[in-house]
Amino acid sequence: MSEPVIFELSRAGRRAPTHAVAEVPAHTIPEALLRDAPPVLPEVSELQVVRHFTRLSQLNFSIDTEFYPLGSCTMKYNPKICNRLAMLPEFLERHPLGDVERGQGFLECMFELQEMLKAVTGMTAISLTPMAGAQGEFAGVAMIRAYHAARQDHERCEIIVPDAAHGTNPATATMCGCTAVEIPTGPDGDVDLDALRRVVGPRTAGIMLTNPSTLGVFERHITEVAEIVHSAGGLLYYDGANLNAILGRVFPADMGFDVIHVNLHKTFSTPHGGGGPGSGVVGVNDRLAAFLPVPIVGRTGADRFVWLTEQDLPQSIGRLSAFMGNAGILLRAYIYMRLLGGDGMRRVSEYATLNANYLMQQLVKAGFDVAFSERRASHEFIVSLKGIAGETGITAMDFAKALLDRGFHAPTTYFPALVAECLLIEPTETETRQDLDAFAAALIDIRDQARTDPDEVRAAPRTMPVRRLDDVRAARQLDLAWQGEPESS
Amino acid sequence: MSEPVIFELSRAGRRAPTHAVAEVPAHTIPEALLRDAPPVLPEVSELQVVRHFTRLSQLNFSIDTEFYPLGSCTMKYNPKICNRLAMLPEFLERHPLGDVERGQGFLECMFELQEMLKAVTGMTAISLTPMAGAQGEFAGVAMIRAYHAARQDHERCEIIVPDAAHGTNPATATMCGCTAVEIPTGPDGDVDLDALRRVVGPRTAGIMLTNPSTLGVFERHITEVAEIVHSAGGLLYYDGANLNAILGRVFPADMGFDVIHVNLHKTFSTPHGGGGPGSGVVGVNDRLAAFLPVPIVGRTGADRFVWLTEQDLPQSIGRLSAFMGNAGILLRAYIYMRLLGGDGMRRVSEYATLNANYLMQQLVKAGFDVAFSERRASHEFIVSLKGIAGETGITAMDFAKALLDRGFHAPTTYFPALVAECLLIEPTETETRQDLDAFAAALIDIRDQARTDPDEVRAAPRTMPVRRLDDVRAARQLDLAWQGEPESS
Amino acid sequence: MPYIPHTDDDVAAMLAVIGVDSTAELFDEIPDGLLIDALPGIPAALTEAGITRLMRARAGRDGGAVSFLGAGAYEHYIPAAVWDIANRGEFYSAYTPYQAEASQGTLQLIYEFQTMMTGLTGLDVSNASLYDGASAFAEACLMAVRANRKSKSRRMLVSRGVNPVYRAVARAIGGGQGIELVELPLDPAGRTDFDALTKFDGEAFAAVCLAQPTFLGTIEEADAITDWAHAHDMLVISICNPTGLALLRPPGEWGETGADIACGEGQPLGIPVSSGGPYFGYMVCRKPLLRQMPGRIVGRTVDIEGRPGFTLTLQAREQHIRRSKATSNICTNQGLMVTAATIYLSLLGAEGLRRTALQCHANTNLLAGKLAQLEGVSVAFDTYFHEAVIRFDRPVAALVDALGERGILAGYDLSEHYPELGNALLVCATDARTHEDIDAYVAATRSALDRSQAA
Amino acid sequence: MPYIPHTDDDVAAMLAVIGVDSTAELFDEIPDGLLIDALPGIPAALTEAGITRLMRARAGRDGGAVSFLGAGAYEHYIPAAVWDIANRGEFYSAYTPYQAEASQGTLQLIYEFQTMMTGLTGLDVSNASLYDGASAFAEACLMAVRANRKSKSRRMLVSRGVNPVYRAVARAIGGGQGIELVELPLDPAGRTDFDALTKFDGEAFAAVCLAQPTFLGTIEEADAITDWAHAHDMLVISICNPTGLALLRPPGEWGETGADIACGEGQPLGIPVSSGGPYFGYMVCRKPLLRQMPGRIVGRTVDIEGRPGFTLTLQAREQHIRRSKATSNICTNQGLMVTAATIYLSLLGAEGLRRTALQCHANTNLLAGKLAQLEGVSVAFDTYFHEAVIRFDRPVAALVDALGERGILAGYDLSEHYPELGNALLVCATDARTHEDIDAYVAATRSALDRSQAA
Ligand SMILES: Cc1ncc(COP(=O)(O)O)c(C=O)c1O
Ligand SMILES: Cc1ncc(COP(=O)(O)O)c(C=O)c1O
Repeated sequence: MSEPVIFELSRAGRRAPTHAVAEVPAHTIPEALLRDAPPVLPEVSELQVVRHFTRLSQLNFSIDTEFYPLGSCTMKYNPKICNRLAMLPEFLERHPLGDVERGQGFLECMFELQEMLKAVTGMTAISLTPMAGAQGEFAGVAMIRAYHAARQDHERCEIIVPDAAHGTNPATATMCGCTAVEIPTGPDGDVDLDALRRVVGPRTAGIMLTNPSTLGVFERHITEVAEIVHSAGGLLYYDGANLNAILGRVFPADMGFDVIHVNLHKTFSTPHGGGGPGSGVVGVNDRLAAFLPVPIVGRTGADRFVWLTEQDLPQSIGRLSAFMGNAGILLRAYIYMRLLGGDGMRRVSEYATLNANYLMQQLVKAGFDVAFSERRASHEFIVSLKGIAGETGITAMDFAKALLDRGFHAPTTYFPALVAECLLIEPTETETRQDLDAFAAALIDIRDQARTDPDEVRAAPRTMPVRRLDDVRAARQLDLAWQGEPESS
Repeated sequence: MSEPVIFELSRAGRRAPTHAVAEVPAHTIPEALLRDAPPVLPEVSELQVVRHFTRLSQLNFSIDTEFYPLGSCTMKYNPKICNRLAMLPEFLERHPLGDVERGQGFLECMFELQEMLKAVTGMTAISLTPMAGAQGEFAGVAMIRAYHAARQDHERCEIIVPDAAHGTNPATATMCGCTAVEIPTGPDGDVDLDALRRVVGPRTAGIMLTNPSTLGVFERHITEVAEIVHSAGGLLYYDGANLNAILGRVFPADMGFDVIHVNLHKTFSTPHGGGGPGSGVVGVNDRLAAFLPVPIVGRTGADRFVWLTEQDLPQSIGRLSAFMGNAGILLRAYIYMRLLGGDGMRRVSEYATLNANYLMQQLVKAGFDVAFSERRASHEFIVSLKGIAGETGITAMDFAKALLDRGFHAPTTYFPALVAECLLIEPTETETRQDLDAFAAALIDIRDQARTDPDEVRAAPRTMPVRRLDDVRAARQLDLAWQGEPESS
Repeated sequence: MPYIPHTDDDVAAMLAVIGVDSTAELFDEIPDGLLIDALPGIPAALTEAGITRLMRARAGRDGGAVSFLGAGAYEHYIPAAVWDIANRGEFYSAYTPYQAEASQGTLQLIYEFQTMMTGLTGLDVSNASLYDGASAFAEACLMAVRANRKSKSRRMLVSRGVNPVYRAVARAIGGGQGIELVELPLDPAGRTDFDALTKFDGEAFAAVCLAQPTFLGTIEEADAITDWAHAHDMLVISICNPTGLALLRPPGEWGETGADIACGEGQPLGIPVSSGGPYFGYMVCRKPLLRQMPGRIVGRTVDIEGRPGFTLTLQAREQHIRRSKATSNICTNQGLMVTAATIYLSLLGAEGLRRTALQCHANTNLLAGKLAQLEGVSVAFDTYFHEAVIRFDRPVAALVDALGERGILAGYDLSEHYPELGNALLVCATDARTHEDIDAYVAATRSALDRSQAA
Repeated sequence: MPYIPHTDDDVAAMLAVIGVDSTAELFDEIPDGLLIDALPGIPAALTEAGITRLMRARAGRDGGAVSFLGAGAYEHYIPAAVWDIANRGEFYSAYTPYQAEASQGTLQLIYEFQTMMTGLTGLDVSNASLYDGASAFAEACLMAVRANRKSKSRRMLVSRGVNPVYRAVARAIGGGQGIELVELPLDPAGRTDFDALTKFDGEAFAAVCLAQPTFLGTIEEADAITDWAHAHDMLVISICNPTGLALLRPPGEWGETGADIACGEGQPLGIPVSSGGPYFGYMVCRKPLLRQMPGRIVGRTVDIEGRPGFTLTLQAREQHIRRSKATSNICTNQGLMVTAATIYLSLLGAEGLRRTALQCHANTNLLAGKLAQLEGVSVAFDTYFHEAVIRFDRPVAALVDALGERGILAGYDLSEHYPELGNALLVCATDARTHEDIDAYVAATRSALDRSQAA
């Protein structure tokens, strides 16, 4: 099941592909500017390439092959049609600087996407350019800063984040030159309002919240939170990573948020691609509209679509990418949204929530320790394995690896950090009840094994291409590029 | 690694796909003509379908994942670009009965394909319509019969085939209403000329030959063979399954053949698709041109391409398919041929032959019993494991299964039948020397294991999704369609 | 060197192992006079970029028509997942699953396909495909002769409702073995004429062959014919459009005991019309006929550990085992197309296929109804599935041309094969056609008729 | 229900397990006033067939231009195998490889990618991608500030040869952290002016930033600048076109010790221009700077049985571990694009990439040469890689429009960002352009110039 590094398949002088370029053209570049030796790249045949990467692909888990209940990541089915249509040759071959006359088809899609994103968030203006959630966060916080700056309110450089927040939230605060101020979560999973009241003040730029939070519960006091922050002069940032849970149920705008990013690669099912690309489009209310990053797509009278740029939005925080963000990903989200329609979107949150609550109850019934089990799960929920770990020594990580052997991708582990030995489980709406039952059975099976044969659980995974990897060695004896045979340990 | 039958994933009432048709339209068909109950088809979601068939695909060996030295099948790399371009939407959407004005692009390709096939076979006319080698054989023998019939030579209904012939050859003779007459192979792998002389006569319709034969050697007396058959009044049929071995080296027409089929899915690298589709285009010399199956593509003066039909070829043996054979496969072959050019085609036979002779010598040196090892291998050769089987009890089939565990598809086993315990090995030109060496090492390793631990060899395969299957049970307790859980044995 | 991985060092080392000086020597058993040293008739190699430009230009000349052609090939919407999966290298580049343990993916898929085909047809056992619908019909005729132990006849009673090309192919393929086709006429409703059938009472035939729907789109009332055939020791071969089977009574339920063999074109199940191929022929039969069936068959069995697994079975019917006594010479079949069809059927399910069938029916109905409102235009038969015969008051060739110029493929001109229908055009509006397409057709027809002269 | 597999029975059984009567109840923690009951702003659902028709119509409005635009996005021929494999579900639908054992495919691929990028740039360590070239440059600036222990400055000396949009993005992203860009002018040959550089002697900067080639296509002579920067305690950031790296001296070999960070746009390596994204940013650096690098990094290690395997490493730089102290907030990157690029580089190899580079160079050379023969047209700089600045005797906007009407994207009008160049157009003829394309361009230009007035 293992596959050599492609450089090991290479042989000097092999040149089997049907190069795009058959002849070696002459050139007029001074020798001094040229490289002495060719770069080290593999010399392999097309068949070797196809075989190598096809085999590599088979070493992966993926949505297309396994259930992937990765909390906070919304690993749902990515419809094939979205990829197919986004890859129509006319779209692929359109140069980003090509004239808008020959881009009306693309631009119309982008304009309508903006409109649909307004319709699902309640916001009044959208910019599609951020290339992932984190860049959306950046745009959002940068807009908040720009807003305060425009009001000559220069002291506001603190961004409040709950302790359950995703790492990108505090990291974004830093990227924007702000300071992250952490507030605790109350015992019922909601933000500790008193703690919040204590930290807000004249230095408060804003607060970043995910709602429902990554604890899998809906922040019930969201209106109070908004009230507290707004009256302190701060703005509210909505981290839209969990929008899948409330799609068509509640508008982030109505909750009091001033700015939101939406991870199209979560809620709107664009692929995760082994790590990306995603898209972190941002929406704002009127307060922040002037500061949106450019470009934005505008419509002129006669259904003609144009780019709005720095000229149109002189207060814009500027550009975050060379052109228009992850355009092809935006197309995929557009297609997906048109396939769902409004009713389909409401079904997304309905069934994502149903699946999560069902699985949560099954696990509660099976005696698992579920965080906030007295509350409704949103589209995800947390199992704490602290008790089992204490009893058997088997950790959340051991469970994760043992799940792999049973054909399931592991849930998110050890996040959010405030629940010990946690698994954050998000089944999504595209999985069947039968698969949820099988997953619950697998967890029960592992727990049984933890009690009867813990070493066997610790020995997992056994059916993967490799067994547990030595992460410490990876970080100590850095081997980040192929130079020859690895030393055996 | 096993996957349920898709009906096991089905749940009554599940309807998750985005049907092409959203509404249920009314109809005017009398109830009496309608079916009472819907057919039993799976009710599964799109994600279930994608996951199920993606997983199933991973249970296969294929060229894209493994070396596949399957003798007589020419399992070489199928370039991705051929598939890509043959699947351009305009080609896919062209109705076969669409007017020729809107099919000039396709027809021009077909016309040029005919011309190129003439240029590689030396024949003077081509019909592209046969849908596989066996149908090409049918067309060829039917033309031979039509030829004799047109000459009022009605007694000729015997088709001579060497004992090494592929099963389709005698089966084709029967399909055409002829009798297959088998002749033996001489000890050096060539046809026994005396035996041939004995069987030819006034009943001889023709002979079917593969050259190089499926014994992996070139029939050196081919001119004598042609002379003997022709003077007896018979015609020569060339089974082009092994054309890869002599592409651009010798013209079948020059050897004396009157008719040839070419398996485009072998020599011209169209995919095997898990069993098909292929294409068995036929070429003939002037003697048989009038009898070719229709349609054929013709060119009129001003570079306009048209269909030639029964009207144009009144003596045609007729039609073998509803439209134009496996059109999309023909496109793939056309693309492949244009990618290779004449020099590239000659390289095909050069390196296919080099690989076969190299691997043969490596195995000879390793002490394997290679049939006709004193001769040049063509693009394939035969290893006989009779000695090892006698010594250890390990058969060719055991070797085949043990190879699977070592990551190689098995060669063709037990064909041709005249070499006992044989493996027919065809590496093709697209494999590297390194892979040939690894394959030889695997055979040596299995032989070693046969001597030291034969039970372990018999236990192979161990790493496949299933271990050895009970073929006898399959044929006795027929289970050819899913009806519920299989009984356990 | 495109697709050839050998380095100069490799070649030198390999020649040394073989003990020759050059690759040319490897061909030294080919008689001197026969060797050639070039292929001058082949154009120079193109790069991938070059062939891409060429093929896109060629394709560009062919695209853009809106087709109302059926006549044996049907454009349906094909969900994107079908070919995304069927094109996976593990399906696309695999061989026939002779090594069962290394081919469980393809084998299980075929088993599932066989199950689906039995479900659609109501018959017992399916094979793994034949080349196409026409050749499948030819094989069915040959099979009927082998299978019909009671009649020794090689004659077939074939309805005029069977695709004329299928009949021609059956003659071309069956002719060598003496297969003869005797035609059954159609009644005024466009169905096989039962009365004409009864005139053959007393004559020996191997089988009666019916198409459902007929080539003219009409729907056979097959019960009486089936029972008559069985009463007269003939088998019944049904040639069914598989989309229609989602809706229409399946051959397994025709008459008292059902038809014996169902065969036909699998293309409507997820295969693009693509200039006529590759498609696939399907064949399903009653269990007692199984051993006369041509083509591969997959069975479920168990491995040595008792786990279920799949393998080719009953190979003793096939050419590679039985050689000249095989049930057919078929070897390579249309596996990849079956892969696509199995995925297609899984995605649609019974309900999806039924809706598709109904949509085709409704679209053709709509088109026929609108055309019938034009002067001099009428619909020939009342009851049809998804193709309708439209009669005009003048020859249709000119109309076909006129619509062709507007990018509309108007349909199939029946005058060659069905002159008795007069000026008749076979039209088909599948689910791939929209109401706007249909309106455009009607408008184009109206203006073409306005401009031309009635005959 | 599209994409939702629940049957009515499932829902009933699940609600019973949860102990609620309806799915609506599951939302009962959302304050009443906030709940909505419809999304009226969203158009009704389309079927797959419907969206296919819509998107094909939209795409049809966009196609058909022949592009001579570069300016940061380059149309190269992409071998078919690249996206055939990158689109495989196991790559396309996988998540970030946090569970290493279940993600060896993606992890090994990234490790191979990292190796290739070190080979191309001549630097030591690569990350697994950033968003795009522009944001990678912004991250490189922030990284340089963190990494430059000797200078405490947040100022960058940035050549005017760096893409103006990249400079804008670096300001937008780095601005919050006080990053300031100071511009280095170009000399008459279109390269960074070394004399101007020396005027900054004594001032503190974190880094000097050069593009290779420059935005104007010219090729920097980077040795002296690199050595000067290092002598003045500044790092060197190089923004290199990766195709160019097959040909041009890599940043790892600039000056005595090489540049410190290379970053840029990965799009030319197998990614279609596709309206501007998704592309990917690459970043490679010298080993001592490694811990300041943003983004994911894959390392090779061994499993408990000693077999080699791959895993994400050095995660303590990243936001999910280090939160507000991370080297960047990046999380989701551009993995799938890296997959394509790795396959692309494997298929081409060093020689294939070199030929592609040379072909682009030769095509642009040819185009520039032919244009220079027209009256009033000249080539601004002698030495360039695959883009050339063409000077006209009149404003270029009208020319761009005229060619646009003929379906030719004439190039990038430099008047906004480089007014000092006069009427200047940046043209690029990659390997995707044929000689016929180039001739058509020249002919169209000639006739457009003939028809218009010199300024
Ligand atoms: C809650 C939350 N916020 C932010 C992010 C960051 O989004 P991205 O990965 O698209 O940058 C994620 C993604 O994992 C997330 O789950
Ligand atoms: C020698 C030989 N002849 C004929 C055939 C039959 O060709 P096909 O499978 O295309 O019908 C084959 C294919 O396996 C073969 O190897």
